Amino acid sequence: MSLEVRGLTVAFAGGVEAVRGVDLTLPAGGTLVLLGESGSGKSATARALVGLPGRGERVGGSVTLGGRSLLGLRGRELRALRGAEIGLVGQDPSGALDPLRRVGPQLEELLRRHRVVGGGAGGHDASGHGASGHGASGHGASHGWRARARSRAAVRARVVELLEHVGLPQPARVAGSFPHQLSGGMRQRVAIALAVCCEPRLLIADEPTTALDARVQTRVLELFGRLRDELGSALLLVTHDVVAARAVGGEVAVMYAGRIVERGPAARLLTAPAHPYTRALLAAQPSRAIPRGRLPAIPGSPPPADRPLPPGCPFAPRCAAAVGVCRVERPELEPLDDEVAAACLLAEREVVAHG
Amino acid sequence: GGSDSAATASDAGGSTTAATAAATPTRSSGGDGSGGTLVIGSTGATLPNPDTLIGGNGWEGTRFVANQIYDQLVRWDLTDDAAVPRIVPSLATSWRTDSAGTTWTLELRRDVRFHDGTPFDADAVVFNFDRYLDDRSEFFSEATIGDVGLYAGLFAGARKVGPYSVEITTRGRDGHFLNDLTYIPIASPAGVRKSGNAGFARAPVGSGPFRFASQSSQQLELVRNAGYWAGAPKLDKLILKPLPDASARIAALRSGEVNWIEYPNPDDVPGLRDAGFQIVSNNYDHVWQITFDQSQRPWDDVRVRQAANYAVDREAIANDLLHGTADPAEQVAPRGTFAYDPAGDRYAYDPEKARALLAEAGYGDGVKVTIAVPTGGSGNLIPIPIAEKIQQDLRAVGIDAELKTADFDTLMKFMAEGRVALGASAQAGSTPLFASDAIFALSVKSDSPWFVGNPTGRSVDALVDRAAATVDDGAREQTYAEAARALTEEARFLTVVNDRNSRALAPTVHGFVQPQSWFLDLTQVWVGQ
Amino acid sequence: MAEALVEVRDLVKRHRGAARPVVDGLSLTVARGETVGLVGDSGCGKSTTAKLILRLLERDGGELRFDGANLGAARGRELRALRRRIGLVPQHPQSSLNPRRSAGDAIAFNLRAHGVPRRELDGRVAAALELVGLPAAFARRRPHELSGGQVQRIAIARALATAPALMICDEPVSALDKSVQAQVLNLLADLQRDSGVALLFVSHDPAVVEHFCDRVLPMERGRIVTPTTTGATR
Amino acid sequence: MSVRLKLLLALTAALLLAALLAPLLAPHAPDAGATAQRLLPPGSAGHPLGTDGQGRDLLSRLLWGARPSLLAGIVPVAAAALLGTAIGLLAPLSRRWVETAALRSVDVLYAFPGVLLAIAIAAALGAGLWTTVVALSIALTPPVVRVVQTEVLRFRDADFLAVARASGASWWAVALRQALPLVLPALVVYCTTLVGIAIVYAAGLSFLGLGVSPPTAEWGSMLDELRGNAYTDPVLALLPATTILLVSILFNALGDALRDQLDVKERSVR
Amino acid sequence: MFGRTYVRESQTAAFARFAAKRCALAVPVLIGVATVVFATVALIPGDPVTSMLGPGATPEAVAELTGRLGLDRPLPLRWWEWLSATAQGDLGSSIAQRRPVGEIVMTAFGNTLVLAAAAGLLVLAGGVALGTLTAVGRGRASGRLSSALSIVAISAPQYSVALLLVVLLGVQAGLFPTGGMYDAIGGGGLGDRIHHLALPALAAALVPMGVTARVYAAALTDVLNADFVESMRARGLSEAAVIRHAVRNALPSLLTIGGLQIAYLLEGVVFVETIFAWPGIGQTLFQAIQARDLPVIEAGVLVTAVAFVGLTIAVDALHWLLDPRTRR
Ligand SMILES: Nc1ncnc2c1ncn2[C@@H]1O[C@H](COP(=O)(O)OP(=O)(O)OP(=O)(O)O)[C@@H](O)[C@H]1O
Ligand SMILES: Nc1ncnc2c1ncn2[C@@H]1O[C@H](COP(=O)(O)OP(=O)(O)OP(=O)(O)O)[C@@H](O)[C@H]1O
Ligand SMILES: [Mg+2]
Ligand SMILES: [Mg+2]
Repeated sequence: MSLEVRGLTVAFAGGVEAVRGVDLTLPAGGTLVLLGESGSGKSATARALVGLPGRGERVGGSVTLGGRSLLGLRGRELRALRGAEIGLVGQDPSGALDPLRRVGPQLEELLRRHRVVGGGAGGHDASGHGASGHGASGHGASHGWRARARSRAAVRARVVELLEHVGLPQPARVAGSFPHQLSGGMRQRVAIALAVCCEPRLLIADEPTTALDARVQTRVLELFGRLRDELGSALLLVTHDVVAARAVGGEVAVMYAGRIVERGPAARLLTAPAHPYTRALLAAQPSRAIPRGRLPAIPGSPPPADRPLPPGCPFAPRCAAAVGVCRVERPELEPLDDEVAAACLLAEREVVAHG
Repeated sequence: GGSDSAATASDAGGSTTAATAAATPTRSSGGDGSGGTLVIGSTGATLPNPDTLIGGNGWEGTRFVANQIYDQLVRWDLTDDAAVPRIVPSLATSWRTDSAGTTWTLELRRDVRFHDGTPFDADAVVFNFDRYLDDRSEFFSEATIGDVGLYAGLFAGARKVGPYSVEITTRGRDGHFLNDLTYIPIASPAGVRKSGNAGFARAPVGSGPFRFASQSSQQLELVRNAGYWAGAPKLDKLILKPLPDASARIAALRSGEVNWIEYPNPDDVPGLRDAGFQIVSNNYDHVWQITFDQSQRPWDDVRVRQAANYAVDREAIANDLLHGTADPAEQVAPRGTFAYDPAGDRYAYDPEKARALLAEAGYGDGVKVTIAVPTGGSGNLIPIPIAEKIQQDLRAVGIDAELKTADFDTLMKFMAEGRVALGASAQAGSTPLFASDAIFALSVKSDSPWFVGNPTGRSVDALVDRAAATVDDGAREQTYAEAARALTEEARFLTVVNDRNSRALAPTVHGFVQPQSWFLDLTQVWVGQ
Repeated sequence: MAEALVEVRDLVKRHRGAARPVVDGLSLTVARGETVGLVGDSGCGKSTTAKLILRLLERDGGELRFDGANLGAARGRELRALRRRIGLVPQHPQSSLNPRRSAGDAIAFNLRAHGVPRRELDGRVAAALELVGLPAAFARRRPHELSGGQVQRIAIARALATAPALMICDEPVSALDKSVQAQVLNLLADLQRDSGVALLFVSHDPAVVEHFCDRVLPMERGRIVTPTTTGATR
Repeated sequence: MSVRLKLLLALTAALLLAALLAPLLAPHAPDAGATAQRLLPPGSAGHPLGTDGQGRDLLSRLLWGARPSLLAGIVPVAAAALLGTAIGLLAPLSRRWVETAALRSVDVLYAFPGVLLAIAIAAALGAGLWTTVVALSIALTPPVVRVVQTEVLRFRDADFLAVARASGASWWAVALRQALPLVLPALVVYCTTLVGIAIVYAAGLSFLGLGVSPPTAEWGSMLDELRGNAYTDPVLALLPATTILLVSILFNALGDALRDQLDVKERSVR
Repeated sequence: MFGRTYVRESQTAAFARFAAKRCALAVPVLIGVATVVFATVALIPGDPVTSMLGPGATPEAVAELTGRLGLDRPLPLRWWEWLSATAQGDLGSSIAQRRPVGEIVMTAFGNTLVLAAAAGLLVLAGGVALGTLTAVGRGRASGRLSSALSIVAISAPQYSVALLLVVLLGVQAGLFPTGGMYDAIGGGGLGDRIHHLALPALAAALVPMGVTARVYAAALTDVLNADFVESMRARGLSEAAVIRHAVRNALPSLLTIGGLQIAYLLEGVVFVETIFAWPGIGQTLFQAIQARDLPVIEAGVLVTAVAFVGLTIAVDALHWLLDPRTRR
């Protein structure tokens, strides 16, 4: 299902403007990686898309999913959409779990709620190896305790399987554990399982792999890939990890100070970025080659979110390449060619120059 | 207020039976009717103990339970509301004493059977006296040292001199032997043997007008003793419910859950009367008073004590606070006792005189005192409002009284130790004075172990001793009256009011005569429609 | 190798009801001024080890020494004094901040534990925030008013503010974008150069570990397996 | 601060002020009256709220009565809140044996009937307002302990407490500056409910002769004095009850407002 | 395939250990209570002898009765004898009422139990309903209304409420009996008893119900603000399910406050018992204290203490089961 975001703004009490007009397009089956400075509004964007503004948060603009406007939705409609059509992996995995319930039942409930298994109309099952059998057991007349017991067992089996898919060793043990008995990485994977269990058509994952080692991370990204390939789900991935961004491919959007400053295909953008901010971001990647203490960080700090942006390019004060006009004129996100767009006055010139 | 007419103030709902018809203890069959269940809301917080050994709930327990289940050898005549009750035969039909006044021979009634069918005879009397007095007897119980012990204090023992004749000896010359006997219930020996001391309270057996039926945590039930020797009572059943809270009693009466309540809140009396309930009351031996500690200033000065007596507006208390359920008490002897002297009212309200006396005593500029007041307790009426009113009156003449309150039992403890409570200089509370000679002595004699005000004069002691040793009723009573007059004159107490023992009865309750006593006769009462 | 600052020997921890110990005979040392990386699969016991070293969990066996003192046996005042010399950046920065207290309070709390006088607090808090690239105004924000990376930086600032001898960092830069991450790593490196702080560094990012650690201790099922030295530029 | 909180604080201040200024505000002396003037209905000349069973002006008595009543309502609750919070925080955050010892000792106190306690204290101190205050303080402490302890258990293992402990801060700093703020909302709500209840309890003790002695005006004992007039003068009888009701509502509402003030997540809404 | 379920660590053994330890600790607590009662009773003025003998006891009589009751022996000795007798189930005999203490106290406690059970049901049902409405309806009319209701329930002095119920519903409307546990005449049937239970249960329940509602609402509001609740909403769980889980998380607080309120009811609400002439443990103990009826005081306190401690253990055990994080 395709996602269209136009002029999204998110503001908090106290005049904090976290998102300042963001446009995004994400076709069904597409992938969009959101990169960006810490505090630039990525999580706020992600939450707004699920229609989950925090308290005191005001959201503006328009969001449509498969042609349906999301921001106006209320109550039942919105709830039917969440979880089943849109999955969210939040940035803080501990906040995703009910502390008093074991992991298994939390997943079970969601599966039943959205009737993926164990209830009436089963959904597709594309994520698993050999998963095809389970959906069937939930179908049909599940009358009597025997049928219920069977469906219950099926749900549980599905839960264990899901946990296995997100790379948890001993999934049955994890399912039987309370959240506080899990390590950080385990919790994060459970949160991922919760988001993908209903095979959403749009998966929004906010830094889902920060606590995972490379092997597991790969596995999770593969899982996302399967969702996309087999169900045509769209994926919006927020990450700082350039390696991961490259791995998932698709489009990349770079956010700075509540705005998208560059957008383009991952392959191009992550190798030859047009915006100085993107460039600086990529350069800051640590490696053995750089002496300790010499990582090229971007000097200065982003403009404060609780004050209106000063005139000019928000990145200009920190930009090595900035020229006079950068401090006066605010660049809009302009296509540089048919793939890449950037919000940089210099980038345009450069392209023009190159072109 | 203050009428000395002894008429029962039963004037509600057109029921006029109270004073007249019931005076004769004959059982009428049709005419005024019979039967019904009387449900009494009593003031005690717990149910009285039906064992003879401990009255339980003081005289309320004696009144409604002990006196109904048990007979005594002699009893008060409670059928006349116009006179101070006299002692009349009961289980004993006649008695005589030797010249020393220490050996009493009593002839016993022959046709009496206990509720369990066993006959009453001299053995039964001896059994009971042994149970109370002889600590070698099988059924002796330490509890006799309590209530019964007080009245049987002078008794040495009982001896059978014939199947229906017993001889009771006393330790000294006992002028008030018969008075004491009215407090000694006679239980069925077979009943005691059957249930044992410990179990007897749960299966008490006597020979009285009502027999024990059952007791639960909520109520105690007695049923008619059809074979009562003095004629079966009219009621089918008598139920006693403890309702210590005044408003709970009124509610129960108004909603018909009980048809008799003890001591209605005085403010409610007019309303109850308007609603058709009978309010009955009469004089009886009761005085609400303050005992001065004469070992302390300023009470050591008789003028100050008298000043206090003059300072209090008793009419206001009796009429405004108590709505006529009590009469002003201007002398020590209460109305409803032989000692009351209609001409002896000494301390009419006179604040001027009070101020003058105070000034004379050197307290013209005022003086500070403290009074210990109970927060409640049997017979204490509405102690705090009364005390507050007294406090105001005393302050008006220059006596600044601080009230110190405590629950009744705490005060009793102090009193029993011979001390005034809570370090106060005076002690409020109510007392019966003449219903029991034993109590009278303890309440006034200067060598009493009780707190009686640390009196300085001993003249009263001699009078009391002399009275106690006088067997002749007339002479004894005169001596007591003399003692009372002396007490009034000395102003040992600030006497405030004589309660009238008011109770409220549903219109359906008939045949009750309110005697001038703490006790009553329920045999003629019946409950109709 | 320089003299050991932390010495952990045969550490064992078994959670109640658990089948096998999560930390199972783990030994490690961190020398003064050294940076030791602790890497391993998720759930192998890294965070537990960190908590055990700080005595936030009671161990079931093993010895702990810190700077010559018997950390494992310390109690009360002594334990507090030792803890004050260790800074902790916990794995979940969001839950490591009291939801009802501001970011500034969190930092000030640690400072006060170190006896910093009240009047200096504001300045020191602002300075600590500055170090991690946050404006001083953030001191007033509550945890839920901050982005993930900002919270993580608060946690780092809190540990740094008291200039500890050892910092135990559990995934300290996982939520930071590369630029801020670089800023923080540079800062840690500078500190280490200037003050000789030792670091026990838990991370999943091979690039970060390789760039930053003198030594890497691979951990598996609650114990260290074949320690290796990285070829970090040194 | 919300408007509601300001308003409630103002009302509370006004109440306290009224109690403080009772001598100036009361039209009559609280203990002056004549039985001829007793039980006048509200609206009588010179007695806007009527008179009690002794003919004393009820308005004046309510004003004067505010002093001991508020004292008996607020001081014990405050004392119990302090003591109860101290124990309720200390126990679960301490070593296991300390926790056990503290909580089980509180159980002993908890299982002990308050009346008996009050009588014992009165035996030691003599009757009076302070007996009431001490007895209520002790009686209210165990419940506060349990409420606080339950709240603490919810986050005892939370990371932020671990980190706070790891900072080497003293126990009390952790308890006071980390745990207390989390306990505070529930505590405030619970304790403010206790104020009205404590005023009524105090009346019970006065009735036993353990509290203020007559003729001192105190709402609880006024309630008690006039309860006998429920059938004859229901309006008068309900006056002290209504006063207690209103004051208790005020404190409860204040508790709600304070709770909301403390709730940082919600506050950003306003 | 169906056999594949979760692996959970068994709690049974751990729970058994916890429960055993907790019950074992009840013994010192009860002994502690007994000791404190003994000490207290020794401290307060007044003794059973004076209360028993009433007006007119001579010093000899007092001395003799004191001796016979064994009250002149040293306190520790009496304490020990009482303790060992109690341990053997012998509570002695009431000094004032001459009946076995066990009977008096157990009957009274039984009566209180009936009242407390009825009131307790009201407290929990009303408290949970009002509390949930308050928390869930925050900022809406329903929330404000239920909050106001619980505040009024707390604030109305119990005594006046009881009296008002009696006057209005009992005396004037005649809908309910005004007191007692059953009709004095011919009462005692189940319907009759429930009829008698209604008003006292309501009067006893109001304050504790309000307290429960408020404290529970505060806890639930806290939980509803937690991140995981937001996450549950993000996953599209129905509002009912979200509230169910939030309620589940607020349950420990409800348990604590509910337990406190039920304990309060078990102590016997003296006001209510007095107004409604309900012969419960509160009144009994109160009377015993007034009469200094030592055996009844001690046994009465002990029985309520056992109930309190039992309740506390039950609440703690439920906490243990409900919230794995509190286990230690
Ligand atoms: N309270 C507990 N009860 C039982 N098991 C627990 C408890 N806490 C942690 N564990 C288990 O201990 C193991 C180690 O956890 P720890 O948090 O130390 O892992 P970690 O190495 O930090 O992993 P990650 O990289 O995912 O953060 C995990 O398997 C976890 O399930
Ligand atoms: N409740 C709130 N009140 C005020 N400001 C807020 C609130 N929540 C977030 N902010 C601010 O909004 C901005 C965007 O936050 P957001 O969480 O979207 O950042 P982010 O891009 O996800 O950053 P990170 O990579 O660090 O997670 C931040 O500056 C943050 O401080
Ligand atoms: Mg974020
Ligand atoms: Mg970890």
